[in-house]
Amino acid sequence: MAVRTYLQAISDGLREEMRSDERVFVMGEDVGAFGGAFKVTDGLLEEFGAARVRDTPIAEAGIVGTAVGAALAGLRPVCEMQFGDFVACGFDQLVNVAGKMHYRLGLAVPLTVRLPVGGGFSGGPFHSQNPEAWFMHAPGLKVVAPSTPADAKGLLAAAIRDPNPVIFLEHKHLYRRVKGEVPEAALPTPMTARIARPGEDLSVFAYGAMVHTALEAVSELEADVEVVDLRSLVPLDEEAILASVRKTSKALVLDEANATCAAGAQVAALIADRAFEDLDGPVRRLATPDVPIPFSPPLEQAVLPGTTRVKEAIRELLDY
Amino acid sequence: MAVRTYLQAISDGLREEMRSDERVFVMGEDVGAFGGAFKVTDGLLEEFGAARVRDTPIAEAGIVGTAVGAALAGLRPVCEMQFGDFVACGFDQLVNVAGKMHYRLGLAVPLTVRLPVGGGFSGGPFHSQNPEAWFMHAPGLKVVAPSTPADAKGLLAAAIRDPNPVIFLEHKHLYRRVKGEVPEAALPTPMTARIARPGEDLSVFAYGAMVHTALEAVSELEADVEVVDLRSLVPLDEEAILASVRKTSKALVLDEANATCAAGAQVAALIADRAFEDLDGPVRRLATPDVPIPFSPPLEQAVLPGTTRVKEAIRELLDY
Amino acid sequence: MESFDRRAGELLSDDDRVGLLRQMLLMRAVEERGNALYKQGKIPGSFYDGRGQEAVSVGATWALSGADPVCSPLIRDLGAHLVKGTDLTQIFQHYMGRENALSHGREGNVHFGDKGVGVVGMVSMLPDMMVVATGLAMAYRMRAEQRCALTFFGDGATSRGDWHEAMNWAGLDRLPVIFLMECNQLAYSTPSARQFARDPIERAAAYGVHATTVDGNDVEAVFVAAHDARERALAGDGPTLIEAQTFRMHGHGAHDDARYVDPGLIAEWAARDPIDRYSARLTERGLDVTGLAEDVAAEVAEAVAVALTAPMPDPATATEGVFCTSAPAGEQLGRGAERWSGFAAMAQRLPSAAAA
Amino acid sequence: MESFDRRAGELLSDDDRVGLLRQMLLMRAVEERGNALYKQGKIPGSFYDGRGQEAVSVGATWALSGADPVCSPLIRDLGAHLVKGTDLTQIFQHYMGRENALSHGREGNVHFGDKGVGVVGMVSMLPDMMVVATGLAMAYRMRAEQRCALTFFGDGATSRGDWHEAMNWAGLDRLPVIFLMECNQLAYSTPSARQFARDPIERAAAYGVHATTVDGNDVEAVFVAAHDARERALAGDGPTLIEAQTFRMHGHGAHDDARYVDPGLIAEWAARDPIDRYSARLTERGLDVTGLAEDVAAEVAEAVAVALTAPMPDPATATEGVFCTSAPAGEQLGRGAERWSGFAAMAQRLPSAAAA
Ligand SMILES: Cc1ncc(C[n+]2csc(CCOP(=O)(O)OP(=O)(O)O)c2C)c(N)n1
Ligand SMILES: Cc1ncc(C[n+]2csc(CCOP(=O)(O)OP(=O)(O)O)c2C)c(N)n1
Ligand SMILES: [Mg+2]
Ligand SMILES: [Mg+2]
Repeated sequence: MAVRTYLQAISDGLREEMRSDERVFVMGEDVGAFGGAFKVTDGLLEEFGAARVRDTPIAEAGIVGTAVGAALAGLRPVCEMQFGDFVACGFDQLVNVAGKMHYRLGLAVPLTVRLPVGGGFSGGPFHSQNPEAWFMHAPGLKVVAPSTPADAKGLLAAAIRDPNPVIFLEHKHLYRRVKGEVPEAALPTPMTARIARPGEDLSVFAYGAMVHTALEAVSELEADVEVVDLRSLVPLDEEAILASVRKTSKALVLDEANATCAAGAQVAALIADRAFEDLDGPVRRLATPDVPIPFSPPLEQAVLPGTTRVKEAIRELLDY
Repeated sequence: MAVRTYLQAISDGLREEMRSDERVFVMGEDVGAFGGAFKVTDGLLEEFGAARVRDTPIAEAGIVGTAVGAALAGLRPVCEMQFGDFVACGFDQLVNVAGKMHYRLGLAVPLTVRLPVGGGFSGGPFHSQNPEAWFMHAPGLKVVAPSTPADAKGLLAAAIRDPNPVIFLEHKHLYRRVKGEVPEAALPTPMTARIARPGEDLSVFAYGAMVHTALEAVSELEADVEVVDLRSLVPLDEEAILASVRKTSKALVLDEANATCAAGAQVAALIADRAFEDLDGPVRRLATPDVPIPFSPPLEQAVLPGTTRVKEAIRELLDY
Repeated sequence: MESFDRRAGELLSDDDRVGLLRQMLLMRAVEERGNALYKQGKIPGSFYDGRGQEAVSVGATWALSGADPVCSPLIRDLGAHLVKGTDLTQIFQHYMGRENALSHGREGNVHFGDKGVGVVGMVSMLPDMMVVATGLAMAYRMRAEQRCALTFFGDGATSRGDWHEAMNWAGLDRLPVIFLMECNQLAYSTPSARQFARDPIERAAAYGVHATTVDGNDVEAVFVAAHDARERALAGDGPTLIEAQTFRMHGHGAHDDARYVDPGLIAEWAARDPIDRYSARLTERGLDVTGLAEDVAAEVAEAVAVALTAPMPDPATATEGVFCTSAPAGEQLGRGAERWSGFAAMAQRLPSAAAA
Repeated sequence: MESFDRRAGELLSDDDRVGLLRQMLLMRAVEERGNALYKQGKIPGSFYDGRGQEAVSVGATWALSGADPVCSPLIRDLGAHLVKGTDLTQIFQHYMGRENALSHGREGNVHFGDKGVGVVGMVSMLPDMMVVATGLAMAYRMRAEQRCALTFFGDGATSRGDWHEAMNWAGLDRLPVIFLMECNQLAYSTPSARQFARDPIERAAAYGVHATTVDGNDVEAVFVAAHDARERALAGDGPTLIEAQTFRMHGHGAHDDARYVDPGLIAEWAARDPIDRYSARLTERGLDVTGLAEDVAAEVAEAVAVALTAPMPDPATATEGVFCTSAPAGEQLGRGAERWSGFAAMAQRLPSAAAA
């Protein structure tokens, strides 16, 4: 096992899938010689050539839509949005074309869309968004959100090999900040939740960057808190969520996305419906309020959930 | 008070706003001489002329984006999407341009987008969707969903007079099916919830067509069930929701939209967080499962929540 | 307009001609029956047809090889499905929302596809499928396959951004795709004059897209234009935009009486009916086409009779198939019927290829 | 390219000329200081500049009346903000994420607007604001106001669907809008040749949009093109697409060393620097422009000094203002500075209008 950053792990995963399956190719703005805005595709052009590492025009509907066509023709496109925010420009092709194709017509659309998402570095309202809930609310799309290098690589392999359109959320703030052991072999990670830290007294549910926020918060507390890394949002590992709540009887659901109708709302609603009898307290949520992500550091810090607020919420709920 | 259909009430509301405020104009595909796909704008061209009743090209981004420009210039555009489903093609302009303008730059965008939504008449996967949750998860957009003719007219007036972009959901299945008394005067309806039927033993939360499904179900039961018509999804009348649960201690949340991350998930999560102590049972949800809306009647009926399933859910929860 | 007559003479056999007429008759017969079934309440939702535009989808699809997909026929383009060889009975079952192999009741109207014959069903959002067709062409180019994709769209659909993204993308990469613009002068109630200031065909060259305008009510002209576009695509010379000038003879859908259309215009175009014109031409040419309409009627009647016995889908299946659960083995789009006699002639010259 | 020199001679006074140079110098000085502040860690996030492209935004905006909005300047178009009259200190406070009147810390980079002077801030999604500018023009047409809107976008942005929807819409309704395409030959790392097969300017006429190409490093040429486009717009003759040929002299942003750009190309374009060229031209013309750079430097230094004393925004305000809580009274976009001497001359001829 080698120690890799989150970003390197995504790069590795992409390279290995391209090596082992010649149907796999990448496309996006500046992904070729430039290696992508975040350098995830750096070096791929040299190894695989311009036919499989395709610079595209600035056309997000074009990127998603042509990828659907290529997928129907038997290829396995991996699209990069330069920032996850721009997926709004390819939204219709994703939700109406890619997502409904199999249900309507029995045609599989094996397609991966990589979305660099998330805030925390003064990206402002158009370079910090977490759009996953839109796609969770669009039938036919899978949505995964790794938090560790190993899962980033493994879930990317799983996404690329999946016969369905998969939205792959990669959190920009983890790219170079998070390092970890990553298996050399290209093992796909199952689209299930993972216990990031076991505990008995309270469960924190999170995904992506918020897993680290949760772990950091818990590490600063004297309490036996479980942290569940959801990893996959569609499919959502409902059994793992319910099992954790059954054990701890208390749930805090974390989200970096805007609060209303977020992934966390779905998780909380699930718990309230199906684990009600196991609950010893309210299902607490912590998320970014419903505001565009502001640019200025003190404002951004004020809206994104941070360890201080997570600790407070955990303490309050433990005392409940 | 005159008795009007839901559709007539929307027409009336539009006409009255256009009469009383010359800044108000409508735009959309076939809204002029043809009067709109559902005839909501019928007769407006004759009364107000082609400058204020504008047929547009088939260009949803164009419709939303030019409306934003017109709003900035001091007008009050009311856009019609021919079917709510096509709003996906104007999604980016709504969430990134219209929704964030005031927070970022202090510019108001008084803009109404009318979305004929909902299923129940074999419209199939592209003419039956309920997209409200996408917009609830996009800060800066208001979202309203009337269920009665009076509220359809009143909320349309409220939407048009609001200085913000408002998504106005009009349920196609209510257009001609629902009739009711509508005040002559153009009184805006507040963006708050309404008790559609008071009760003591259980609260059903619904909006749009599901309010009628809920009322019908309740009328067939011997039970004292409260039906809360949310009417506005953004802002969401949290106090009214919590007050109802405090009274009844049991909550069923209904949604015609796909279940995951739906409006109902948000309502359920709210209750689980803030009314936990008042609950005497799980927060139950009933929604369309995460599938595109199928065309064939037995399939469509199998996925849309109907009175039978609502009754079952109520009974189960009452017996809990 | 270019002269297509001479080229048609070179390319089409008499069998082709009878075949073209037959498919147009079939399209009309299916849609007439469809309208009747709709009015009888046997088709739920709504019903859309392409009356008067039969030459467009039939003529263009006739030029495709078995491996060239249509992605996608739109609501006026039933002929593309028929030429490719989709089963009539299944089509009627699909229309009526009964259990069927094309959509299993999940879709209605002309929103079906038949992957077995290489037809991808449309989505309603216009013209999204142009972009998908461009992606198919991109894949063929990447794999150096001698195939091209055909996509249809209306004059109205040209106003949307996806039209532009597809045109630009295909022109940039010189992709083997045929863009067939069906200029029926209306988009629902909106005349083309309220859709664009200048005919989109004028923009084609400035996208690097070859362009040609044809009489869309002349099935041979449409065939020739599509044939030549396909040749160009396979030769690596990039995409073609074909503008087929035609007219929508019915309302937008069965619910629409189209009273907004000038009756004079309808009469004018009725005189140019593609089926009447072509029947007369073939008769003049000495071909006996008298029995065709009856044949076709019988075929339709039989298909409907069987379809009417098909059950409705099982409600228990309503939530199945949102996701694909097993990876498709190889390419999902099969080979459709190969109608043009030129393919058979080529195959005879190349016996080994024919065997493959 | 058309001959702009003669027209510039007719239209521009010497005051205009000095003003144009001054604004270009100002843009460069602000951006140089911005890059330095970024490297010092005083500007969070990233920083983008328009070095070498100053003539485009300065020249075009100079042609606008006070009531003509810019919607929107993009990341290379700081000059539009400066010409319209946005306060320098506020700009630096905005860049540094301090409390400021333009965005209150909610935005960064060139993503600011100043409604008081009629500038709508950009959104990142390219080229969304073209559509919004088209909507402004639609409103002016509806109210029969003598105003037009100016919008900027890059060569890369022309590939997106919204470009098309705006072009088509404006052409169809002959709207008073100026589309300024800033052809700096790159989109991030992607050269124009990978963006389109043919220059988008070639499509303009087929949208019903007048088109013209100018030397984007010649501020007078850009001014004349914008001036004429505005006249055309106000006369009811519809939109104009102006293509300004220029070159991006820095990386895409401060983080980008642009090593993918051929150094020969950079040297070639450096020799055509719009500021150096124009300084030389004005000196040749006998105008004394020696003190301008110093003036501008002092202005910038002072603005920065003040900005550095501004507080960061109060975190408690972070969630305020998502919604507007009171209806705006009348039009929100105010009047910007009116720079072109022609407006003053007209006002003198029409004293009553000037008083209004
Ligand atoms: C993006 C989008 N917006 C609106 C519609 C609704 N709609 C369905 S068909 C139609 C008219 C299409 O006109 P055209 O493209 O000319 O095709 P035609 O019906 O004339 O064949 C419209 C507006 C749609 N299908 N897609
Ligand atoms: C819709 C969209 N996709 C991607 C991006 C990311 N992006 C920012 S600037 C840029 C290049 C823009 O090139 P061009 O339009 O030529 O403008 P220039 O930077 O050269 O001035 C890209 C791809 C974006 N802003 N918007
Ligand atoms: Mg048409
Ligand atoms: Mg550029």
